[in-house]
Amino acid sequence: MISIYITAFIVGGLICVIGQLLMDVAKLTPAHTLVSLVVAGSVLDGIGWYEPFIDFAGAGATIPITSFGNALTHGAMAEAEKHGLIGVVTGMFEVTSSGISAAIIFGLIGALLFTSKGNV
Amino acid sequence: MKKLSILLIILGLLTGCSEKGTYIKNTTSQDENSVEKVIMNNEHVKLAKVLLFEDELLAGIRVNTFSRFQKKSIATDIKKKLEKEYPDLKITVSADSKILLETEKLIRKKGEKDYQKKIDKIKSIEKEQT
Amino acid sequence: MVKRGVLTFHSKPSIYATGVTAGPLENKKSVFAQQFDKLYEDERCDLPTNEDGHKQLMYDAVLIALSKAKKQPEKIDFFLTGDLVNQMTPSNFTAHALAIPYIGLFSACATSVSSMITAALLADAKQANWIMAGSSSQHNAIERQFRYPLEYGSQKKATAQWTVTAAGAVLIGQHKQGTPVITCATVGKVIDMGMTDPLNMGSAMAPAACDTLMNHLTGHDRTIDDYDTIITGDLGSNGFKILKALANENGLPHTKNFRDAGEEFYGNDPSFKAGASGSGCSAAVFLSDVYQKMLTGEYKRVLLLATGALLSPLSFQQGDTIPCIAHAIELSMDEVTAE
Amino acid sequence: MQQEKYAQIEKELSPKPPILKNVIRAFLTGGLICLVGQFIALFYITYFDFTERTASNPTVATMIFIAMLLTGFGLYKKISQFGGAGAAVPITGFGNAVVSAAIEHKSEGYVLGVGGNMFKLAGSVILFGVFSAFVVALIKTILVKFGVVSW
Repeated sequence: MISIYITAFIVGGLICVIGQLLMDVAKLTPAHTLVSLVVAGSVLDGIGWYEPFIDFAGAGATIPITSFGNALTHGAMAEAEKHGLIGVVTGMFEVTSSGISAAIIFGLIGALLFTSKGNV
Repeated sequence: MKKLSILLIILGLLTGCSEKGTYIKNTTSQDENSVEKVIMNNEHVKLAKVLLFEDELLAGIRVNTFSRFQKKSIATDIKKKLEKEYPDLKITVSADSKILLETEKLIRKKGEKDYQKKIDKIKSIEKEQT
Repeated sequence: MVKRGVLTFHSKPSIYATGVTAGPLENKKSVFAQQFDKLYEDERCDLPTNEDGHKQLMYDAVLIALSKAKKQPEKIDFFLTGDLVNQMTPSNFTAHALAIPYIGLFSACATSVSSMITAALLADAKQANWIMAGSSSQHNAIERQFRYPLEYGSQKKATAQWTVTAAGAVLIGQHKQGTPVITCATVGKVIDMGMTDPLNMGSAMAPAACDTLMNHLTGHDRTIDDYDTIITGDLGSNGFKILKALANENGLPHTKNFRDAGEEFYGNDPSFKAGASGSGCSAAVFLSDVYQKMLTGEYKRVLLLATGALLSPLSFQQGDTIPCIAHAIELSMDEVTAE
Repeated sequence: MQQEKYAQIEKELSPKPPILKNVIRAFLTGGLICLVGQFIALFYITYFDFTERTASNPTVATMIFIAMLLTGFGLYKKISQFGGAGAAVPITGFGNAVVSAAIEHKSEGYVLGVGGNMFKLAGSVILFGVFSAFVVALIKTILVKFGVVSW
């Protein structure tokens, strides 16, 4: 039970280290880095590695942005499994991620509540 | 850095106290020995809580840290073996900590009232997983 | 022979007054805060939007310069200014509020000097008696346009610079004894050394600064020892270091009288990384610190060398390099000659 | 002067990013954010009817809520300055990108400003997340059809 916290910390930290290396060594912009990680999460789910990875690391695998690609791919593949090729197309309209909905809702609430400040 | 090391020490201490083994509560006339045998034979399992009630067998298991990668197949494997041992029982095995937690709660519960309802609920939660 | 880009103002137009305004962060962190004329408590000058605050900053700087010279806006013939916001709306709205004949100028952060050069030309050609020049920038408005939303977390590199909230206005008129006068100037060429990192503008601008400096020295037959200081606009600590290296490479004997307004602006506070930038940075420092030092006699002759990175978020995203420009203007303190 | 020669001079003089320091900070920040996420997941598992897997949805939503508060109070940019990718890669960084853009463009109104610009930073993540999900699912379906792999 406790070990899940250690694996979450270490795995989550390591995914961020990959992101930092993409920015500092590969000289990618933050946007390119995040997109690369999302695509990586999607591909990893396609070959069936991401789910066991979540079982191992818990939030260490679901909190980094890679899980976003995983969630979307997982939804699309579940539909494809049920309905075949046409399921890939129809499934695309059903997949979503709680991250997007939450970001939209809280983005609007944030805009209502706050004003940006130009401090250091 | 200092905060982190304190955190790691606390986590390390907590890890040392976590429980191990197989706990079985049997409210039926079934023989529970082979349950323990099946579960303990699996080297990946660290902790298991099992409840036998009427025609239900509910098992929540926890696997070793690095076995978590295969925890779903470990649970399926144990389920298959138990099904062979107890062909007339409805068997639910899960490596999800929620199932372990709920099974444990049921085991601790005094009366056998609502058992069936609770077991059905746990089974439905378990099914929700994709 | 006319040398390209090299200007001499034979009538020596004078600087009559300056006005400098700055925001609350500059009040707290800038080493020049005491020398500014007006400091705001609120980063938007108590107005609803950043752009409104930007306009107010410029407007107040102009009014301060006018009041110091005891002039009304109706007496001013031309208003020459610019900023970094799209289509320079803060400058346009200021010009509307002042109702002075207006030409908007864009040389990015070099607008402070390019507007003074244009003003000096108008005065020298006897086409105007009073010209108001200057430039401004407001941190929030510029950051959101060129980079990210203010609250977005992006790790700033050591070469990144901080756009200042400041405006500088300068009143230029016909020659008057005992004032700082504009003697000559050099208009720079656009230099592009293939730099592409918008978070490292100092190293993109340094070659432009060096090019204009060399053209100025040869074009006007000057040496760097003719100046009490040669002050660049907003190269930042990194760009300034590169400029000094380039100056050595070009055979200049030393760089001990070089200054950089951007590097000095926040007193090398590490949270501002390489220092300050923005068209308000050079204007604020040139028209407060340098101008006041000329009045007190500490500086007799200075060279203001403002640099600008002529990029837009669009050009950067389309993969273009960062073209840069630098303009130089020479000011000298006119001694009162007893006749 | 030649561009190549200048590029060399520039590279020599400009400060290099402190990669080791940045990596350590990214590890600590990212790890800590995930640890907080794990605690929130534990909360949902213990007190609500969520399993380890289904708890990830409310956990992600809660993390974005926290990111909204930190963004609004001006703290997230400080965390990012320290943690770099450690603050950008977790879902809270995604939340920060959306919320900061929404706050920033409030001045243009809720429809044109907030609505039109909310995803100007995070939109590419959604685009490529959805598109790669489509491509991966398509490839996998075709491979299954031809019997190369199974679900």
